[in-house]
Amino acid sequence: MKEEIILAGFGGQGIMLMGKLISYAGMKEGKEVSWMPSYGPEMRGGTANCTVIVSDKLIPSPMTTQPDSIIVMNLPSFDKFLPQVKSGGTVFLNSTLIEEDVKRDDIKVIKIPANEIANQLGNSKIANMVMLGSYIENKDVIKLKTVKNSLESVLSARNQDLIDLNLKALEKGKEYK
Amino acid sequence: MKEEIILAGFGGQGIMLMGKLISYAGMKEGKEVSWMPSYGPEMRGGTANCTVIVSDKLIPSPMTTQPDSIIVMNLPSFDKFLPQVKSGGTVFLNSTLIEEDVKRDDIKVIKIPANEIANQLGNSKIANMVMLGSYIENKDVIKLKTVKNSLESVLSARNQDLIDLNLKALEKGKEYK
Amino acid sequence: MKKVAGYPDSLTDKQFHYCPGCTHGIIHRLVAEVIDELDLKEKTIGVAPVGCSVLAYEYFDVDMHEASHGRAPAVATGIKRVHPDKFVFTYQGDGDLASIGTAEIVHAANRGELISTVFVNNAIYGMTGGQMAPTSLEGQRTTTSPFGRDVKEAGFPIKMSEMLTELDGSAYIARVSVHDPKHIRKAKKAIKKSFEIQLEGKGFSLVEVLSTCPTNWGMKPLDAIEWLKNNMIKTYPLGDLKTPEGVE
Amino acid sequence: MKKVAGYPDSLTDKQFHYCPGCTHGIIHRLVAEVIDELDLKEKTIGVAPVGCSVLAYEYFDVDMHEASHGRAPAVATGIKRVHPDKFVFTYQGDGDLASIGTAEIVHAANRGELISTVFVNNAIYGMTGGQMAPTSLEGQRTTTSPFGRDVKEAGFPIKMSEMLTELDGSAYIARVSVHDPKHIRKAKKAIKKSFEIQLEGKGFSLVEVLSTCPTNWGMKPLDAIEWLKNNMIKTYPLGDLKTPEGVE
Amino acid sequence: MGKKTLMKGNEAIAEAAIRAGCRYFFGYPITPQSELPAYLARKFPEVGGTFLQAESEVAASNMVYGAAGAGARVLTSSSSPGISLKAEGISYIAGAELPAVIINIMRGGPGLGTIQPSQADYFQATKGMAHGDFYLTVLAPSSVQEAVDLTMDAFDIADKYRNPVLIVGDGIIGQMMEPVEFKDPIDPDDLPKKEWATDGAKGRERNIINSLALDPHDLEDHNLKLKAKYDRMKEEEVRYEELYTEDADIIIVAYGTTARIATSAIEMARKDGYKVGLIRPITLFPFPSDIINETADRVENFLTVEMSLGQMVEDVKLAVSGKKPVHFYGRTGGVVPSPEEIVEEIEKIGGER
Amino acid sequence: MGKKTLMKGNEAIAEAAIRAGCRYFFGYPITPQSELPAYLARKFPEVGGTFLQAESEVAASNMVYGAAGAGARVLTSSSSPGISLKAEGISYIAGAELPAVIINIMRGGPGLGTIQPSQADYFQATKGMAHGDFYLTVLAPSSVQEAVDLTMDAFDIADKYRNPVLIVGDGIIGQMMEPVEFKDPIDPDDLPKKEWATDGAKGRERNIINSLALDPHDLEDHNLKLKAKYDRMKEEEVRYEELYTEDADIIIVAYGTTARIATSAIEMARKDGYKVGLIRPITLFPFPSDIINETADRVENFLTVEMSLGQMVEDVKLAVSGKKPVHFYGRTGGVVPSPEEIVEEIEKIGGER
Amino acid sequence: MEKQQSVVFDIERCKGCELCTAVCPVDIISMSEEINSHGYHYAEVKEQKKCISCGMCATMCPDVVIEVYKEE
Amino acid sequence: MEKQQSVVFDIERCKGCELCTAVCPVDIISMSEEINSHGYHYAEVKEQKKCISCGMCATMCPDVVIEVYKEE
Ligand SMILES: Cc1ncc(C[n+]2csc(CCOP(=O)(O)OP(=O)(O)O)c2C)c(N)n1
Ligand SMILES: Cc1ncc(C[n+]2csc(CCOP(=O)(O)OP(=O)(O)O)c2C)c(N)n1
Ligand code: SF4
Ligand code: SF4
Ligand code: SF4
Ligand code: SF4
Ligand code: SF4
Ligand code: SF4
Ligand SMILES: [Mg+2]
Ligand SMILES: [Mg+2]
Repeated sequence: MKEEIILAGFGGQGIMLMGKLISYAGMKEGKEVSWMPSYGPEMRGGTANCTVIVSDKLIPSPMTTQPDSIIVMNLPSFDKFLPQVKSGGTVFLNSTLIEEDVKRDDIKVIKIPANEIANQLGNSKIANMVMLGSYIENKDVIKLKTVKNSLESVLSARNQDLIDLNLKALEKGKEYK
Repeated sequence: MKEEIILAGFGGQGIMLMGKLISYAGMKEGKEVSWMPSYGPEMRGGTANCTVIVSDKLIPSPMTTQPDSIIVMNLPSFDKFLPQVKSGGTVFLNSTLIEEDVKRDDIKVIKIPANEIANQLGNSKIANMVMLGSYIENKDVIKLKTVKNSLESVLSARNQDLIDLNLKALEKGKEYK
Repeated sequence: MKKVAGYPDSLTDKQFHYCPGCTHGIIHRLVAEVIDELDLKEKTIGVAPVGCSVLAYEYFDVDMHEASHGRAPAVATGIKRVHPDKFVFTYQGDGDLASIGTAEIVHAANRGELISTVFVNNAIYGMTGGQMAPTSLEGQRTTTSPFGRDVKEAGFPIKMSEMLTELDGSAYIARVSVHDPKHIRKAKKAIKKSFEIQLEGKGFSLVEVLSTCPTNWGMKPLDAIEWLKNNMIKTYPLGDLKTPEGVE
Repeated sequence: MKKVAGYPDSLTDKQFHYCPGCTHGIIHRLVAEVIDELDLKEKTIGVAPVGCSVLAYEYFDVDMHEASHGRAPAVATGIKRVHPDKFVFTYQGDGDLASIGTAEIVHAANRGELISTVFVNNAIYGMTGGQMAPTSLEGQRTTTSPFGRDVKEAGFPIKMSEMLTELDGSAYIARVSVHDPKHIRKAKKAIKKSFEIQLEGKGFSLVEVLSTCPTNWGMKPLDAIEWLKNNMIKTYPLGDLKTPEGVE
Repeated sequence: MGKKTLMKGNEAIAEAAIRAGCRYFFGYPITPQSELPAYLARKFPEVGGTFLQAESEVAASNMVYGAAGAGARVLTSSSSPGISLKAEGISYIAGAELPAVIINIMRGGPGLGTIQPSQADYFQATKGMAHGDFYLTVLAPSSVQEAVDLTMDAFDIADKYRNPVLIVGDGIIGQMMEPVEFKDPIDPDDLPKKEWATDGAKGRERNIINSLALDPHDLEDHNLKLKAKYDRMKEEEVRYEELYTEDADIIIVAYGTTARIATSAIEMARKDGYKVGLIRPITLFPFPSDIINETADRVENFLTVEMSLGQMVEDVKLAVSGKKPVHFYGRTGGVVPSPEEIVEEIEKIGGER
Repeated sequence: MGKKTLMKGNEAIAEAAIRAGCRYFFGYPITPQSELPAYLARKFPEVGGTFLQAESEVAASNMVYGAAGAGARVLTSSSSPGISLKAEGISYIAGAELPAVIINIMRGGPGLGTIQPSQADYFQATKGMAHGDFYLTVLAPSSVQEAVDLTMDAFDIADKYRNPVLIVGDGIIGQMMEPVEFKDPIDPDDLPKKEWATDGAKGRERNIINSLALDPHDLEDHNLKLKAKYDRMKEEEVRYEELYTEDADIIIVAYGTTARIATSAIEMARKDGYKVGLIRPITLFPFPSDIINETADRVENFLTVEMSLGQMVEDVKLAVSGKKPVHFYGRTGGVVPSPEEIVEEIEKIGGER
Repeated sequence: MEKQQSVVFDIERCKGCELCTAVCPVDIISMSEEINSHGYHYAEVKEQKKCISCGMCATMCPDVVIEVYKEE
Repeated sequence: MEKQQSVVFDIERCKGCELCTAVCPVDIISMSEEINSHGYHYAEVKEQKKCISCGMCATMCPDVVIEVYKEE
């Protein structure tokens, strides 16, 4: 098993955290993992992305040019990474901010109105968890349980009260397949 | 023709100037010349020396480990350079400050009481010119005439009145063979 | 309708890359307005620093030279000596000017180098993600002073401008702020004066501008403005510190 | 017979390499005497500069570290942080401290680094053969200001000590001279005070000592003493410039 | 060995330094190594360490010089332009024979360049860092775990040889998170006392830390002593990893992140039937020349892959010494090669299959 | 050509710079190059030149960066430790593609070292000067006359490629007096205008001097453009001298002063029947690899002689590429080899005669 | 650009920092519900006629978003 | 070392700079005709009994040549 994921969106959408959660859970489940952020001189407040790899074997390159999945939360990220997705791969897209249609038929597309749901849940910041919920549900890479446990390790202590909300968001995301 | 000379003494004895005069005259007479000072971290007020080479042909190394002649004006220089003199070479020594005997019989030794003579001429600073006078007379490397002409080019303008004195010193030096 | 405020001529139309509410942008506009007003656009050579304003060369619509970190005054010296009849300014952050570039600014000032420096003091290293600057305030939390700046270990908020007044070559040194329109207008006046000092050949001039870094201070832009007003000015009092007439 | 003047314990018996009449030697002796008097010999780490006093490590009979040019305050900072209970001093020339090492001395002072600096200002680069120093006087002829220092081009004689008083971390800054026995005694007092300031943990301390360079000034030693007295002191007034009690 | 934690390379290196008994850090901020000093600034107080942000890289380098001379295990870290500024001081540290550990998380150059991954400081690291005859021991980890292990070793190597050790990585090594395990921490008080250090000459002869020699013959003797150390390093410290080399007829030589990418490429190419192997230098100085030279007797081609215009390739050529062709593929300015590109190069060399 | 004058190398270089139309000097004092700035300080006023003693080498380097960007022919000079401090700035100058001339009168290192002659900055000069992928054109004169000629050429080469040119000598070249002739001086006003320079954007698009690229692909493109320049230099600028090579079976490779000493040694050895020749690289970058490689086909041995622990010898080995043995003889720390020592090495290689 | 308006926002340049809102003496600047292409809620003035063309907002704006016009 | 003398010169260390001569209040220091091994005319006091052991000379001497003793 080897899964290469690119996660991307606006700065502030919690992209990096989402990636870390996958990596952390992968590690907990005994897999090899790597998490590689883009740290480029992107315009401040611009886009952010990271690459996560989860594998049974040692991970050679921590970068990928042909991800198995992409999780994209804004339009520029969608435009940039869609063409890279491996044939047979999956696109998780935040349909609240990405209205475009996917013009490839060799990949699976899962549309999640993540911001909408997050707002319904009362906090636009947890759109990333909605996306993550759907990812976990659709790909057999990491288990929801591990992620739930991981949340506590990854979120800093003072955000502990946010955890409940996050769990809700994860559950909501599961509904999108 | 190739003549390699090391000139050495205390700082302040005019060693460098003496060397420059030989080089300058050599150049004027159409020879290849090089003048190389020691610029080591000798103790200030310590010793100073330079190497002069005058040759008919291009000069490969501007340094020498087997000089044809040495002109030494104090004891430390005498001790240091005497062993280096080429067999058949010549030592010009300032006998006012070097009372030692030369314990080599494969070289020619010319003793010049340079400081004594300089003091007699009224200026201890021109001991170097006395040494130079003797050198010119004894070695067929450069001509006294050229050196006299050169003096004007090498001594800075405000020392012009010293020139006469220098010429006298050169003449005096000629007497030591 | 008459335009009473708008886009200065000496700015390119490239959008600033600065974070929302970062007052680098205000300072850029002021510099450009002064260049316009003094009609210097075709005789200016600007020197950009390394810092958040590294891209200043993309914004000022004049000849620009991007210096190495801290050395803008040396680069400007090289330029000014070649073109003594041109107007040369440096734009520098506090890490650039007050830390790595200390020697260069001190000696440019001491030489009375005919350059003008806009010194943007935001009490932090913006570009590299919020490390302590020599100008960071006592107790200020940054990534390299996570428990607050301890002046016993890390030194005191450095008063570069005051220090530079001690040098005979500095002609004009002022400290201004951009936390409200009134102070912004004052800041512009100071910048203008400093540019004129150069044009008049009176010596080195520098305007320190207190500025915000909402991102690395971890504040909303409006809170950052308040923090500047309430905290920075106490440590760094505003005003003309040295004019050709004398030291304040 | 009681010895009233003699060879200090904290000097090795190695003969100084300084030129005849160079007052570096006097200053060395004073430092050694103060180390003796404060009983610091076994807890001192000295930092030698690059300059004529580069060989200071051969003379002071204490642990010594030979720094790179201008960086003695940084080297001393490294040492002091490792051994906060030891006494650390730097000995630096004017090229070393006031030119290439400007940033290091400014920031050591600003940090209130607990080190003591002996700053030997002889208004010239001695070791390299007589180039202009930032402290060279107006009109002074040197190999790199052969027509006399032109302050318009080459800058003004820099007042490092005055500048350093502006920094909150400096506790004691004084300027002294060694042109006659009376001033030599005063110089020693200042050096002693500066060392005590460190021992008391009060902050950074520096004593600027006006010194001669007969060789590169092109003067006989006695004339050099006169020149120091008559010219240097005018530009560099003597006295305590800053004490823990306040700025002069 | 503790349990696995997920950590950024920069932070993991910092933690490893603490565990190696390092208690002094002097540095100046620069991307992409910022998390390293930030981590130490947070953690040092717990272990009584001293974190000092210097006024510049030049000052940092000389603070390290002072602290190393004073006997401490000391660390500094920076990225390319900052290392250039530290060069003079590093020359002094090496000249004075002091142990210290220096990190260079390389970025694209020359000049201000980019902050993206690069390996274009190879020459600087292994040969021309600064004036004079000296070398640093240069270590090049290719994973966060290896960065941790090499950091701990670096302090030992530095002490063993009284020579600065340089660890080179790039933004990928520095920014990437991977699971790591740490060795048990060393108590700095348990380290052997450095008898040569300046700590106040109490009850012993005074110590002098110095790189000056008035007499060139003394300096020559000193330099020959340094050379003897370097020769000993060549004997004792060479490290490399071989992968798929047994049956290979093409050998890729690559280090650091590039080696990992090359590994991906090799796995892809092997599927297409190319017998490709990897020699990954872990020490860039001393360079694993012998193994490369020996391997040259049984393979057909070498391909050096670097994030540079071609630097390590010279050491590979020196090692191969004309026995077999040495090809080069490089990306530069912060561009990271993809496995696919490397496969293409393999195809060019190995012929279409 | 004028008449012959007897001049110190340092002063002759300064005079040559003036004649090349250079009117700007920024530098910081250091032995053994001091006569160079002193000469300019004396002479520049006559020609309207600007001599500025910078506060440090770092500042000097950046003043050169500014002045070069402003379109001037500009010079700086230093010696080994000073060059290390200039390195970061030089990387910027190269990165921003600016012409400038830099002199390094090398001394013994590492650290403070000695002020005696040395060639131990070869690696620094030709490879690892600073971070990033860039090269300087490096010229190595072996006489005062050649120092003069190469200095004048250096400014032209710098302008031609918009790349800094480094001239390396040592205390012998700098301190020695030899007769020199000068070419006629160039009036700086007659030089072609540099359209890219910053001089106030009057009646034209504004100019930007810069070494930053946000996008690594842009930087890679830029670096490839730089590489194209270096490749062109390799085509057009390689210079070397051959001496007694026709019948030689041992070739000494040496540059600068060492080459002159080697020449003395060769003349001595030939008297004893050793067929020894000399290849003297005049450009150290681009290195005269081709001639060495070709020569390797007909000679038996190479002997590289340097005042270092062995630096250029790597380029010689790269050029020879295993065809023939490459021996090395070096003195270091400021010690100058004697012809006799070199003869001994020749005897070792050539066998007793 | 609507020359009739007193105050004109180049909304694509606006980064939603709100600095302008705090300085308007007549308090007419508010942040839009909409975002621009960079994702920012931009500033806007709905009641242009209340604007006194004092220029405060433009003086304060770090992104040179605002032009202010005055009746002549 | 002659402990009877008030002022003792370590003549091999003396560099003949004459600084001591200028500060002696009783003007008894002069430069010798002889040179030491470094070639310097060294300082000497011929009339030791005139010495008032004030220490001025030692204070001024840059080369730590002079020791001064005082009757107890
Ligand atoms: C030699 C060197 N050292 C460090 C850096 C990294 N660096 C880039 S900007 C910067 C400081 C920025 O702070 P400041 O000057 O205050 O500007 P601001 O971003 O706050 O406006 C640093 C340390 C660099 N580019 N070059
Ligand atoms: C990096 C570097 N730059 C320059 C030098 C050359 N250098 C040696 S000492 C010195 C200055 C000496 O002047 P100062 O500090 O005033 O000391 P002084 O000799 O006058 O006592 C210089 C420039 C050096 N050794 N290293
Ligand atoms: S990081 Fe700070 S200084 Fe830099 S642009 Fe953002 S707010 Fe401004
Ligand atoms: S050169 Fe000057 S400072 Fe140096 S030892 Fe001689 S007199 Fe003293
Ligand atoms: S110009 Fe004045 S009144 Fe009009 S919107 Fe701006 S701040 Fe308000
Ligand atoms: S100040 Fe400018 S950028 Fe900020 S909200 Fe107002 S218009 Fe937008
Ligand atoms: S001790 Fe006083 S009186 Fe005696 S010699 Fe010295 S200066 Fe003169
Ligand atoms: S002061 Fe000292 S060195 Fe100078 S002459 Fe007197 S005794 Fe000799
Ligand atoms: Mg800042
Ligand atoms: Mg000095």
